[in-house]
Amino acid sequence: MSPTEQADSVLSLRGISKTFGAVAALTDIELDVAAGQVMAIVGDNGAGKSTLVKILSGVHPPDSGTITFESREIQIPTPAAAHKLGIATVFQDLALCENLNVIQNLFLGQEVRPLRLNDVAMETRSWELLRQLSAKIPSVRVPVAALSGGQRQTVAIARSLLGDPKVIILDEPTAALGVAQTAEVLNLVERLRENGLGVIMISHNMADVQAVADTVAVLRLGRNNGVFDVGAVSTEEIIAAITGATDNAVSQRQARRKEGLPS
Amino acid sequence: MSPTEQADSVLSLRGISKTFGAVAALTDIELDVAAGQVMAIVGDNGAGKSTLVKILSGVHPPDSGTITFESREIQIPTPAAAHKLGIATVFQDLALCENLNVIQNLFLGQEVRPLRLNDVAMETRSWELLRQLSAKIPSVRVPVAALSGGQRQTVAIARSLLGDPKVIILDEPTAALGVAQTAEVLNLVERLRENGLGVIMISHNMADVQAVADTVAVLRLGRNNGVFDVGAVSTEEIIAAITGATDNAVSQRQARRKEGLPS
Amino acid sequence: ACGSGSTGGDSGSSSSSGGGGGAENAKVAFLMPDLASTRYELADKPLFEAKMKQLCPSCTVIYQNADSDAAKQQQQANSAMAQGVKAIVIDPVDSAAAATIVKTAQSQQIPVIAYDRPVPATPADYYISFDNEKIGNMIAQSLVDHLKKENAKGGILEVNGSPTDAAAGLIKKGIHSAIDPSGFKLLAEYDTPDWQPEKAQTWVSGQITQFKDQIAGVVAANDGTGGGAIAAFKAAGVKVPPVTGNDAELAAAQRIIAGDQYNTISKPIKIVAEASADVAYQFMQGKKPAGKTTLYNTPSQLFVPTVVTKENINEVLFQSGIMKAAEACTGEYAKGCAELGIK
Amino acid sequence: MNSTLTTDRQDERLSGREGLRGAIADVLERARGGDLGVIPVVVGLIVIWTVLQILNPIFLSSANLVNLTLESAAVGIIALGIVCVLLVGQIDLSVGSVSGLSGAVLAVLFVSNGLPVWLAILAAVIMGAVIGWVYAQLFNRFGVPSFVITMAGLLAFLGLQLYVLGSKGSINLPFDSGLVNFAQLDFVPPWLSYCFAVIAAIWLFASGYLHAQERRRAGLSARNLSTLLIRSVALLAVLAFVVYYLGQTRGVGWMFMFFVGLVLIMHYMLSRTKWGRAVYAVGGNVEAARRAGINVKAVYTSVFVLCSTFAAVGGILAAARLAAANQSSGAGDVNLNAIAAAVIGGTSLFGGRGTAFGALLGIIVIQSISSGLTLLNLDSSIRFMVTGIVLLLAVVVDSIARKSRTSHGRA
Amino acid sequence: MNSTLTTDRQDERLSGREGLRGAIADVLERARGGDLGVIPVVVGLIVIWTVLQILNPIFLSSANLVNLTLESAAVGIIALGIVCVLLVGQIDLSVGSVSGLSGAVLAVLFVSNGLPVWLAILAAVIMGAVIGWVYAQLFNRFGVPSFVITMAGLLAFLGLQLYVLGSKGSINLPFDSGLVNFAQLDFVPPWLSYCFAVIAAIWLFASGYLHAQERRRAGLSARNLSTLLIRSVALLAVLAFVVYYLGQTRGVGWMFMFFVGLVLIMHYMLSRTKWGRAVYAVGGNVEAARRAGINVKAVYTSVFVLCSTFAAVGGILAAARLAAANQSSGAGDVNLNAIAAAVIGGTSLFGGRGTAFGALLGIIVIQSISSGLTLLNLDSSIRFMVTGIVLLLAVVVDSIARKSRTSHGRA
Ligand SMILES: Nc1ncnc2c1ncn2[C@@H]1O[C@H](COP(=O)(O)OP(=O)(O)OP(=O)(O)O)[C@@H](O)[C@H]1O
Ligand SMILES: Nc1ncnc2c1ncn2[C@@H]1O[C@H](COP(=O)(O)OP(=O)(O)OP(=O)(O)O)[C@@H](O)[C@H]1O
Ligand SMILES: [Mg+2]
Ligand SMILES: [Mg+2]
Repeated sequence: MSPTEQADSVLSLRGISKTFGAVAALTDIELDVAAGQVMAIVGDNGAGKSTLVKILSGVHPPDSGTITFESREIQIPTPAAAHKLGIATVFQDLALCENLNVIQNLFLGQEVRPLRLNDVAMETRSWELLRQLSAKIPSVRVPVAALSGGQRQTVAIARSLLGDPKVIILDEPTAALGVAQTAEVLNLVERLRENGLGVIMISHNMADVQAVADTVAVLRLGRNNGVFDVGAVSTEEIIAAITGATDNAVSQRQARRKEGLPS
Repeated sequence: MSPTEQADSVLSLRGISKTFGAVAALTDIELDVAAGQVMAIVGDNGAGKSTLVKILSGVHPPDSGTITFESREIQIPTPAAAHKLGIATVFQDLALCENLNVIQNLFLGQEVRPLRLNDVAMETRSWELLRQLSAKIPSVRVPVAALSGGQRQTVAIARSLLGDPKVIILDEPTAALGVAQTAEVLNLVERLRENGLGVIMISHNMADVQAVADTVAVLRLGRNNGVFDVGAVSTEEIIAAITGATDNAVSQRQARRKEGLPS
Repeated sequence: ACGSGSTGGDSGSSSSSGGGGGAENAKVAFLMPDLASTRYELADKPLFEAKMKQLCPSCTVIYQNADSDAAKQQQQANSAMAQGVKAIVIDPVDSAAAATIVKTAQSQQIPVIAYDRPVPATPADYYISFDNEKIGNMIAQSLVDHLKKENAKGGILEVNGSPTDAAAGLIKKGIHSAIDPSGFKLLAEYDTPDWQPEKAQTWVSGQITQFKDQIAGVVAANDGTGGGAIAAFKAAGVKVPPVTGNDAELAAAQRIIAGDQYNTISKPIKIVAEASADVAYQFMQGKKPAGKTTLYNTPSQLFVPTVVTKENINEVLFQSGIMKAAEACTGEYAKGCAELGIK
Repeated sequence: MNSTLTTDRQDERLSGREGLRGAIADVLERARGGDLGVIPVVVGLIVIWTVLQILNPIFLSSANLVNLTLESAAVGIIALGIVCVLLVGQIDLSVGSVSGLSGAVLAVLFVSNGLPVWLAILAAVIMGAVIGWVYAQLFNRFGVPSFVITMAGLLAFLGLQLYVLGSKGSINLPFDSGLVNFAQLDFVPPWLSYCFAVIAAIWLFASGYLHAQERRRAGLSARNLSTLLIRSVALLAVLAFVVYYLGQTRGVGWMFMFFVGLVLIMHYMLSRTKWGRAVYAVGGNVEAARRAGINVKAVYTSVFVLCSTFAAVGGILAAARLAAANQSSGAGDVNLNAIAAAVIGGTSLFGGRGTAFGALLGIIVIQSISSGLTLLNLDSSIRFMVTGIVLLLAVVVDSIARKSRTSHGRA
Repeated sequence: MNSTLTTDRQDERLSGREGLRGAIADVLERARGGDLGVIPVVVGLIVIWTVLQILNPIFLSSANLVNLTLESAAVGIIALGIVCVLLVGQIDLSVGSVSGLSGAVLAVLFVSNGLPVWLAILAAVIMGAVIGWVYAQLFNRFGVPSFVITMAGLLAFLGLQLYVLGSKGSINLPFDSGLVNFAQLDFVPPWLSYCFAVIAAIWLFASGYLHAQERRRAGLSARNLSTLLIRSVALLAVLAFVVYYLGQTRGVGWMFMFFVGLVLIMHYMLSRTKWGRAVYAVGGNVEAARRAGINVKAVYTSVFVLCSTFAAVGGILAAARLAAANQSSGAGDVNLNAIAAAVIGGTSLFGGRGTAFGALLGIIVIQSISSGLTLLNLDSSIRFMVTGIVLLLAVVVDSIARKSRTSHGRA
């Protein structure tokens, strides 16, 4: 259904490691993301997915390893540098300013007319973006602190679409979203791919991963645990790679349900 | 598969309304939760689910309406009052103290030996609880600020199990969890039901809802939009109730995928 | 006092108990109370140091300013004692609280000379001063006399010093002793927090709206607050009545020359500072100098300050060499200087 | 008019209101919800004005209010800088020392060294900016808490002030210099004051009208004509009354106008520029601001520089108003009053919340209390006590008005 | 011993270390990660001690250090209370006034009214507690920012202090009273000091050993014997040296012991009781604490009461040390020094981070600077400047040590 042959990569990582105190969060990570391709990163809780995202978006510096972007080896020392390169990120913790309202958050750092803000243009554009994601936000002039979890996540996603990014990184973008909003985000991911952007999506939802990803990279306890082509792998195999065993809580649960054990 | 006949309810709500400024978040909500029953609450983003949870756990007072708990009409003015009644809650925003470590957060407000804290007992118990949820937390002595999203959620869930609650409210408990952890939480919910607790679970994941819930209450734009018996309703019907239309982004997406349109 | 028997630090202590004769290389502490008045740093300290240098070239003066904090002064005295001083000259922040310092020092056989303000509770070894209460009385009396001479009508405003400053309390008492029997009504009085001129200005501005032209004169407890009072009248666009001051700051002298301020008071700081250096040196040599009088059970020497007005400013401040005409007679003040014959 | 819903009014949970009625309903709704902006401070102000007027009938006299406006300017300008640092969640304890030092530098250069006054002012202001820049470097490089940096500055610049004043101790500024006149005797002529009032009202109306037009064109809800008109007329009435009442005696001082002008500029900067957004964002969540690509260090630098610069300007005006610079300039309660003015004006000590107008209102509260009680001629012990109590009163009133906020879920 | 992994060491991402080697590796690792507790402050302290000793060789003399300990006690105790309010993210600006008032009340009751000294002390302490309680009520009921409440308190209690002292202005406490002796002349006998040192070391070892046993029994990793021994011996060595060195002159003052005792008690309360947990939780995230069922208002009340009570105790000791209560007691820089001591000791102004030991170290830093510069015999202007610079130096050292924290992801 989608192109799985390795296009030349926009972004590739080699030997990335990161330690927090006594915990080795990432060890020797390799990854290649191509333009026009959706790469899903999956892994157990604490596998290091968000840490990887933070390294790519300039939040943390890696302890070692190299990052290549459009065939140049680069450093991403700050989030501003990532923005400049064209890497837009939706963080798992959203990174919104709770005291600012929806419009202010959406356009933060990329306001229209810096010396005399154009509120009307920004509000119009905000509504457009939010409608597109079928957000259910009653008013864009309330502080983000007053929004529900899903509404906030929609705002964070909408924000990443504002610039003109080359790579979009989505860290569990649909975790708090309703069914309709999730469907819209998946549509969006597909549109982004069609427009030739590289997309990295992190998700715990295998159905979503199967639905939009081209390749799946599995992290386990901070290490690479295989890269799979979505067309050629079953959900069970991915889950086995994530948990490190074929006999795991998920398969047990499924088996139990199939056998129809009492509750 | 599970008892769907209406047991006499532990908790019932009548005519609950709540307004935030100009937004009517909840209007005239009715709800009944029985002991030994899992009630799922579903709804679009901003439908008012978390607001309802906050009212039940004493975070916000309702503007109007009555709450009956174990056949007594009650007020829940503060979270402490909810705890005393036996209502334990996992909040969507988790409500953890980032500066405290995992043990301190787990036992917050219910420490062992108040005047000379028993760290050893608390640490042992913490590991037990976390193992049970198959959490992947390297150390329980790090501040929660250093945990990943899923790890935090596991901590919040573990915390709600500590007292001896009669009703457990889980607001999107599996949103950030990995597949294995999600399976464990679903197992947990089933165990809680077996032990005769009333469980309210909020989720956007229809598969999870279908898997563990006995009844499903749908909220839409702050109003009741039907209560269904899980055995007797299809996912499509629930989604239609959530979005307010049978023709929605989800069904369109599904249709498109079935037809195999080019991405 | 038994606990402090072994005090004195490493080297200084052994020689300090010996006492007799040789004051070479000795240290003396000169502890001043605050920065609200410029005189301590600008006059007292250099004059004392100069005299000391002359008497005993190898001696060192340890100068400290307590910035209006009695506890800090105690700390400064303690550290001076830890450094092994042989005499302490102290202008107490709080006359009562300084008793501790005197006690501690005397228990270590270090003589204490009260300077400027007395320590009534525990007699010091010597007291050299002009009398703050007298100062208050003199500036107020001079103003009252002037008003009577001019047949002025109305009342007087009184701007006191800081409510948390003991010296200000003495001055206040002195001012009242002159105003209360004078026949002029005391319209209002104000304790200026921290001696701040801005506060004085604010208060006087308010009184101008309240009493309009009833204000015949203002008694201000020092030159800073006096300057604030004058600025208030100027800012209100009304005529400046006679305003007093105290301390004979350069800025006050200029205002007197320009005719904005009525008087200030010049203390013979040079004489006092040098006298105290003399006395301190005698103590350091192990002698016991005798006082001219006895006050508070302490051998004492008192000096009389001079009220300075336009009439005598030339002779008291300039001809005596306390101030230099070149510093005061700048710009707009040159004309006034010329009129008064200040060169 | 209400039949077709604008883009931002389509959610059915919104209590739909447009037009004048809607505007009033909105205000009431917001009042119930505790989201009142500066209204609670104004209420607090009215309460203490009433109390003080009862205690001493001179308090609200035109002459006294003129004094009040002039006395507010210097510390008010300092408070404006404090608002900026508080907005990013930092603090500056050294504004008092910096203002004192700036006054001293001005006096030494202008009076003792005979430099032209504008050069002396410029030097003092630049010195303020440099101090702020140094703070910012220390803060950005080493991450030292601003509390400690500026406390070190408080001491160091107090020392420098004493050093600069040196043997003179206190320096008079000539009464007939333009600077002193500006701070003491220059008042806006009545006709010009009224002009200002009219211009402000027209400007409020015009900008509101154009904005509403633009919003309507974009399909968004907008204030309707009558609301805009009423707002402008109300502003005109208030300003005209103020001008009239102060004009009973001396009128509106240029120094106060200068302060109000700075408030307006800062208001614009904070609410209508990208920089202002960045300031609020850094104060709300510095990590989020950083991740949004904002140069957080530059924001901190700008804010520290601004604060110290305003402190220097305030110091110059204070010296001009006193017509002297001395050792105690900027000491005492300048710091505390400036910070308190910002806090009373609704600026949060934790960052991210506050307005430039808050500084204006806050300093008026503080100065009203101080001026009102100064007029009462109480013993200082009683005066301190009453000051404390009245201050508390003003803020309790304000807080009660805000209080419902939390119970309505806005912390 | 390392073969079977304990419960808390099973994650394979953990660099597994146990035993003494592990402990050392752990410390190094934490140092690299910037998570050093009070070590940076100690480093800062060593730096400024070295500097001051070079500038004046008397600084580290036994006599001067004895003075230093005694001078630290009063403000140190006040700083201890400040740590508590800062931990919950609030502030108390009135500790200076409250301490001054408490000294005044003590003096009036004890000297002027002839009450027994213990009764006068009790009255002053209770008054402190009541003041804190009133603050807490205002804060809990009306949600007035603590900055403003306590600023009102600062003024009101300064007024009350002046009022209580009345026309006397300054009241001497009799030199031969037990209280004054306690603050000035009572020193712990050398043998008892050494006993205390030994007891402390044994206690550290015993409690550590029992704790380790318990952990091992529960299957958790634990410190091994040699680590525990080394720790205790090191403590013993340090304490014995301190006792020996101070004993060269007067020794360890009872007042300082009292302060250290309070620090230990507060350390226990904050780290080992439910109340302490609640304090940190409220400071970290008050809404989360509330939702966890903690009575947030009670926590605030306890903390404000504690802070004012400590301020009152500090005021009593300050009066005793000065042997007088006067109008300027508690004025000046008591507030700023107490808050700065807490902040320098690592307490965050934003709440949730800080320790009781921080107050001890912080006040020693502050007093060292003040005492060291007092010894230097400088002009006030220079002294202020140098004080500012040295303070900055101490904290920059500390901050550089901490700095890596952020780059390692712990803000
Ligand atoms: N700032 C930090 N300081 C210390 N440790 C951290 C920090 N951030 C992450 N870690 C640790 O690194 C590991 C990986 O965390 P990360 O957030 O990358 O996990 P994740 O794969 O995103 O998990 P999840 O699915 O739960 O979001 C975790 O064990 C976490 O405890
Ligand atoms: N504290 C608040 N202040 C103002 N408005 C609020 C507040 N909390 C919630 N709301 C509003 O109430 C509505 C319902 O929010 P709620 O959090 O209950 O949604 P939800 O059903 O939990 O959504 P989600 O699935 O996204 O979590 C939203 O429109 C939100 O904007
Ligand atoms: Mg993650
Ligand atoms: Mg929700």
